[in-house]
Amino acid sequence: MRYLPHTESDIQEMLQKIGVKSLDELFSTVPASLRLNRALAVEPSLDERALMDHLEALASKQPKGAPFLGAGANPHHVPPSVDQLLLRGELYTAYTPYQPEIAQGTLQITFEFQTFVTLLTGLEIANASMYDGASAAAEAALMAVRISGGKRTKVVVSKALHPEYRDVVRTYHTEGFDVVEVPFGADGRTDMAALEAAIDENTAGVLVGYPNFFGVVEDLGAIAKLAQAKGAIAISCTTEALAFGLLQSPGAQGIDVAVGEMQSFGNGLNFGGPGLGFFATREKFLRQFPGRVAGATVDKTGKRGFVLTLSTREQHIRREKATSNICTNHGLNATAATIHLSMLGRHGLKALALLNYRRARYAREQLAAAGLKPLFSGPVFNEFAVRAPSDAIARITKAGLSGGLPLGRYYPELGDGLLLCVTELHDKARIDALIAALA
Amino acid sequence: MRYLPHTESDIQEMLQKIGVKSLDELFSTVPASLRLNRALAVEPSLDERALMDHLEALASKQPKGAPFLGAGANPHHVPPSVDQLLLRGELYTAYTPYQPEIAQGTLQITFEFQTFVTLLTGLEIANASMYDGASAAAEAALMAVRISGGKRTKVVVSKALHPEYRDVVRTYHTEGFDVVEVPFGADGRTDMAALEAAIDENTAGVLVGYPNFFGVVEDLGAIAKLAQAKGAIAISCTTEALAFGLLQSPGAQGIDVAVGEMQSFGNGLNFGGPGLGFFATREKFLRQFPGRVAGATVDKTGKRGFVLTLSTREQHIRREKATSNICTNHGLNATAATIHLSMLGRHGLKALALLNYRRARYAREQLAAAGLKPLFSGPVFNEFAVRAPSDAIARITKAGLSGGLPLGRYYPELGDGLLLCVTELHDKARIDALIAALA
Amino acid sequence: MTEVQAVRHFVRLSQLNYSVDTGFFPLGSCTMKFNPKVNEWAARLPGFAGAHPLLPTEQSQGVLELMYRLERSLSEIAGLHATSLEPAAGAQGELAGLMVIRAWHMDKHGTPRKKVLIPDSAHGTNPASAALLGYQAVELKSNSKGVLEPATVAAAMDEDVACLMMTNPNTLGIFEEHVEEICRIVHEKGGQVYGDGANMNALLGVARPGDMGIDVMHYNLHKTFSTPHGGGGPGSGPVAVAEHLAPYLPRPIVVKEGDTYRLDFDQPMSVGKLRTFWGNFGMHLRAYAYIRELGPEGLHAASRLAVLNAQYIRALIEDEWDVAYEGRSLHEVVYTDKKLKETGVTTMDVAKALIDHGYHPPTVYFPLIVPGALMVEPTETETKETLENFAAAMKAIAAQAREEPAAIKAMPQKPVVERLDETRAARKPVLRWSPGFDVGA
Amino acid sequence: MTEVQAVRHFVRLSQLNYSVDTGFFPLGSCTMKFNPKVNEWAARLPGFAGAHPLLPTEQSQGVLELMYRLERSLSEIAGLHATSLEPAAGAQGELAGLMVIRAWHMDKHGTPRKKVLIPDSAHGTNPASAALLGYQAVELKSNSKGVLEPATVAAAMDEDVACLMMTNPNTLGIFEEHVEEICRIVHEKGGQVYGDGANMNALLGVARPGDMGIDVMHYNLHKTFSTPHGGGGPGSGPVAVAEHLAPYLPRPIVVKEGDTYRLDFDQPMSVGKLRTFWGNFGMHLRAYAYIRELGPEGLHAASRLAVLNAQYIRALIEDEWDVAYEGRSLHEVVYTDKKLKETGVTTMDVAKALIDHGYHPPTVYFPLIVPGALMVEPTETETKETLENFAAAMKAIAAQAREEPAAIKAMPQKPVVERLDETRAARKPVLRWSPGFDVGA
Repeated sequence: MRYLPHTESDIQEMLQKIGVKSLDELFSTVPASLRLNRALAVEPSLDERALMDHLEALASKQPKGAPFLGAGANPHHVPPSVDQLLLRGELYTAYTPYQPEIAQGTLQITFEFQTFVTLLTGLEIANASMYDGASAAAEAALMAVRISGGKRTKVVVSKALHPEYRDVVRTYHTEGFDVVEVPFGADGRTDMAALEAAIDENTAGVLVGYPNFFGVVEDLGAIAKLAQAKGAIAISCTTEALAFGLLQSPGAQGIDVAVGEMQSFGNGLNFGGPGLGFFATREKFLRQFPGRVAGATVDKTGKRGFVLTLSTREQHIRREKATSNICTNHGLNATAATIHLSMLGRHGLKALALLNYRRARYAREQLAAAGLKPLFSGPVFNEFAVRAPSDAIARITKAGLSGGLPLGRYYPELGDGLLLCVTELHDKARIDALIAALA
Repeated sequence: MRYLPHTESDIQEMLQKIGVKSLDELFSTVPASLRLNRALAVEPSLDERALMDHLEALASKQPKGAPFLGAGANPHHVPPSVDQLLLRGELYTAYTPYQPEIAQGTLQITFEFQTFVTLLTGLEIANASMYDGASAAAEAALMAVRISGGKRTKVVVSKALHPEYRDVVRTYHTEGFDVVEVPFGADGRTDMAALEAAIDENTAGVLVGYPNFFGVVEDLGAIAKLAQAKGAIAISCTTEALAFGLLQSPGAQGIDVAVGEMQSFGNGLNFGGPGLGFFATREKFLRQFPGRVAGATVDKTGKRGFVLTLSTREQHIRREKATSNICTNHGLNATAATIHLSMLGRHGLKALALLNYRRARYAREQLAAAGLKPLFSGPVFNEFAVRAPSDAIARITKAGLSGGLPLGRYYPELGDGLLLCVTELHDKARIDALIAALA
Repeated sequence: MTEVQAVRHFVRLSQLNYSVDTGFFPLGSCTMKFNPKVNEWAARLPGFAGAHPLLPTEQSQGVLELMYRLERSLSEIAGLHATSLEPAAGAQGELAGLMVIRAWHMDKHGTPRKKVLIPDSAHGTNPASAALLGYQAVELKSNSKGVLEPATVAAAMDEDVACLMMTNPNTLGIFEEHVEEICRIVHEKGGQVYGDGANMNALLGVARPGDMGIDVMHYNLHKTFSTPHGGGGPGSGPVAVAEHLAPYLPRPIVVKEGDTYRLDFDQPMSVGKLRTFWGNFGMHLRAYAYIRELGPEGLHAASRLAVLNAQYIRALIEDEWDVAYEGRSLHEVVYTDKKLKETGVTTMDVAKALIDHGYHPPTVYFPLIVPGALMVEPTETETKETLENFAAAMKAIAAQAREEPAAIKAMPQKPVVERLDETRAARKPVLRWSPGFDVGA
Repeated sequence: MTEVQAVRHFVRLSQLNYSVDTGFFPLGSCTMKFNPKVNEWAARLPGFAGAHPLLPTEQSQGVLELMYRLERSLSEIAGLHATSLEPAAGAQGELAGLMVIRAWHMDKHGTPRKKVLIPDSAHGTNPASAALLGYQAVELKSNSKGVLEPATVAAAMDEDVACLMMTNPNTLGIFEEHVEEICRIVHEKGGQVYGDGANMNALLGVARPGDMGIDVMHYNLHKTFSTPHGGGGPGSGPVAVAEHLAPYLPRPIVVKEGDTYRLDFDQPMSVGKLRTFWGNFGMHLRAYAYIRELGPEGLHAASRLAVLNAQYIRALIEDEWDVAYEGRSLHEVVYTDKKLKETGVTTMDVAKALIDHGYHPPTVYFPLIVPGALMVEPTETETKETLENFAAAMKAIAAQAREEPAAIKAMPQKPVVERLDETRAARKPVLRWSPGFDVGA
């Protein structure tokens, strides 16, 4: 049978050595009343070719081409070189590197990933990845409470942060903290007056998007000051990490914790998962920050090597006292991002970000000229919201395109808002087709 | 620039060390009159994404799904496992294994390939592959002449051998030998009486297909006897190597040289190239047979290893006295076949061949029932010819299918003949669609 | 870096890794089975890899259909009513499951209750997940046979207990034969039973948690259903529940209406969202492909052969290696280092010696209740010959430990580095490259 | 074998190979440049990989358009009129080119003529191809600067000579500066000039064979245009010709009519077919992708940087390593082992020592006119740092050869096997596995 190497004679010899008469007898400790005694009612086996035909048929039901839609799952070019390196079995069929001598590949790549995260965020330390941007945001909020020694129990969150991220933060808050939301203004940025009013001595952390859900770039420096003035931790959350290629880093603006989603580098959309959560912070929070981390050390001969370290914070040692219950992280996604960032380099990253910015600007200008005015006045990177006709999605679909998120789904008050994303995957012809569909 | 790692300062430092002022000066020995002094008039550079879009657009012009057509390029399932192993850079970016210590992977795989070829053909020795079945056939004819010490100069070829193969044999014959063709009978097999008449004391070799171009299985035993009775070398040529999973091997039937095309194992169609020529013969022709070959030996410590061997037959040593001018062979295609055959094993090979046979038989029977009678009465494997309506190809195309070769292209006398191939890629629904289109 | 530099760098790094594709990986509790290559092919189909999670329902039919079919299969395999595919990994699946239990208690009893009972053989994530929700973890002792006694549960069970978390077969590889009675005891006091699905690879088509009385369980698709471990994720931890708990599952769930599939967000009792979007679809599709590859007979065969393989190793080395608990175990076996005590060679030394023999070490020092534990789980995809070679290595190490303990303690010698100084790494953390980076040579 | 067994077997074997993806591969004359990964992606597009060669024209437009565009590019790069994509490799391209010349002679002079002039620095395939067509190969001596003198050609040239075969830059890496005059001399006697395109990587966008007077040339797509070498093929050897030779090209050729592409078989003067179907399309598409990736500026830059890299190594090691010929060379440089003579260390020993330094050895003992030749071709895709490290290794080996020649002679030690007994392999050939297989241990 496929993937099962045993011949009938293998099985008989093995049973004999074990001292039982049948495979069933191996399960003698399972009470008879619990035995299934019938075949599972799952679909029948397909041979490899039939399986491929079946899966291709499913995949081909999906629309073709890159959607004009990000919202935390940003369509980007994944170089074939990245994808082909990820197909190396030594990378994707390895386990978490608990035996460092035979996992130096994974460990060094993790170390390089941490380095990239610190460079992009302008902060000092980073972990080896988290599930996605939303769980990273929730973990940041938990860490803020932890840093206060549990004395502060409130987390202030901008309503312009990704709605799903806010959902997840709320889900995680069960016991630890309260979530207070702050509105946004006509520029699409967090309302600074409301924010100032919401932050008090019980506030553990302040959490805003950068760029936020509307693609608008927040004034992180001012937000960090407001938070820190009350002794709270300032947290920025970035759902489109490519923006770091062009924007000033959170760290440079005084932010304490930068989290978010890094799927944009080397990872496909995959219907929204797996993502690649990143988590960076200041060195002083080294013993408080969640997740797995790789560090450099030496072997007995003085040769450099890498290990998982600071594991006294983790659940398999601390059990119920751990900083988080995370065990498996998103290592292969981090590997993809590390490979892609290595190939881009500083220069390539900037060039790619600029290309995104310029294409999005072209689309914004042409849409405005066609009557689809910007919803917000604040500065944007590669995502932006416009006022669109109510049949916008139908028109886009009819044109053989996809994407655009009606903001009413998450913000009833923004009923005519349509969130769009334009990246290097959208060439001029495709952008023009979008505009023609909506004009 | 993509793939070119030099920074401007690298270039300047390097020029300085070399002692020239400019890159142009490196070409000072190229006479000015020969310098191009303009950009090449080739199409402009595309960035990676644009290139992918362009190539996808070209590829998408091709019909989808497996064609009902073999004729020396047989559509078969290439397991993703084979394809993914071939993507390992260590395999596909290596050179010909002239430095055996660091090419043991390629060499052992070559050795395993040779082993598979001998097992499939029932012969004793095989080379490391040739360009394709046709050049292998031509090389077999050349070897037959060589074995006679150049005393025999005629090669007798069945007209039921693949027409392109006959073309290639003729192209190679420039100086060495004459090609005499023998007709086929109503059963689609080589006409034995004509064959016997054509073989004489000047005949170096006799070359027939197995199965032949019409998919018909020749009586190799009888043909070998006819050839050998006159001291000629009996050569069989197989364009669909999967047939070996079901048919008796050429070696077992007394054939001296078995050549052909092994693309069916692990290789796609690729518009007909690269192919995978194989060449097997008897041990007594060891010093006469063409192409590269790997052999086992030991290193200084007695450890087993593999090397290219018997290279005194080859052009880089013998120059104009070589047994062939072949230098590069089709190593990666041989690797693909070796991997695929390893996974199939004896049992899987037979099962796959049987599946092909059964599906082809189903198609033949249903076509006959629908009025498309077999063109020939001889036994077949997975290819067969039928009498088809003159608009057959148009009907097939209209049904969204592809394939079927009008035999009139190569055999004007078989104007209503249509050659079809049915493999594991054609499920019942697809075969039924073909029949519906032609009925 | 140019493409060539990056390719060489990462190819070289990859070659420093041990992986399933390079050798036998008997890491107990992690189920390192072969990852079929057709699944990787499928994951790269543009329709899947490029599917955006927020497109309209009609532009998501291919992916939703796949998720629906997977959900149905997982519910059937668990013997439970419905499954949420949303959790990103086992630990998040656990958290989701506990949240569901918590929400049910709130709804039914007006209180989340306070305690969670956890056997001493449990995974570390169990108490961590419980703690994250504010529960007090209460440890239950296993008996001398390594199984949980109904009496132990009964003694600890009261109306402050939200649930019992159990793994079956447990982390000793032993089937909790009293599971039905234990579930009854917990249910009688209004509690729920959480099943950790880490060891489901022993039971596919053999027995179903739902039939045992378990109310909630999570799967690890990266264990039981062959999605690759990726050097540390991504995983996927779907959570399956009995009918009474279905309204509390994370939102949304995939439903089928006529021939249309859609995400249903209309779940007022839901515990909410644990992550963005709808789960690790990239892993769902691999798990679905795997289930379709094997079908009902293949899944059943996989569990039977996984158990056969584990028991065969046990039989081969039973004279040399002490098994922690005597009774029949299933797909994995836990050994102790008792027979090496006088040599000074420890479980960690054995692990490192196995590296030089060409194997990935088993899980070590887990479960915590077994001193010097070595937990061997071969999985069903290994050949008899591989198991015999591994058994020979285990015997050779036991023999060498007696004769040349120092040689064992110097292992491994074959990898690119020797044993690494983990204390230094933790005391003087160096967590990224920097201009002055100079750890070691 | 099951999939897991096969995967492990071939992954393990692959790791025993040296390759461009694992390190620097300065194999002279082989142009081991980086193989872009996007090309491998393209080759796996179902429309390309699944294209059948015998479908109707209207079902082959995608592949035919690609071939047509490639043909136009190759003709432009060569400065020649038309190119046949059919030959499977360089050696077959050579054969095709000579057949074209032969057919042209038959047509024009009623005789194929008898002789082919070949410089002493030529590739071994040149005389082999000539012999295959029944020509007598006449060797021409290069001068002390490593180039062919017009006088040498004039002396050998007569009306029995079908053609001169030359490589430019030649196998010493030196540009044949008299090429124009040599072509004129050959043409005056009714001969043709064949250009071996093995070294085209030095001249892209710099100079064109057609402009020099060369009538026919073949390309090696697996050298100049980055299609991977595959551990020994497949290659692809398109042959480009001047206008007067175009009617003789192998059949069919790809033509464009309006917006339609088709294969034109109507070539009555054609030399015929050398192989099945229409060439190694799998390689055509990679070469086409490469040309489109680089464009005119990129191709020109590639050649300039390839020459820069070769000259940089030359400058770095000029004190330690003797260059065979003093004049300026281009993309590759041939060294001798003269300076090591008294140490007893040979070129082969140097090659094996380079293996232990982590490099693939250069081409050795070729060209034949250079005693103990070491032919280094770095290609343009290597970094300055890589070249410097390689130069340092070359110097270190030269130094060690003087101090510890025995240590050099014992190399390589790092690979899985030491130097292999090639004599034994040839004397007692073992060419396949068999039940009694027992070579070595």
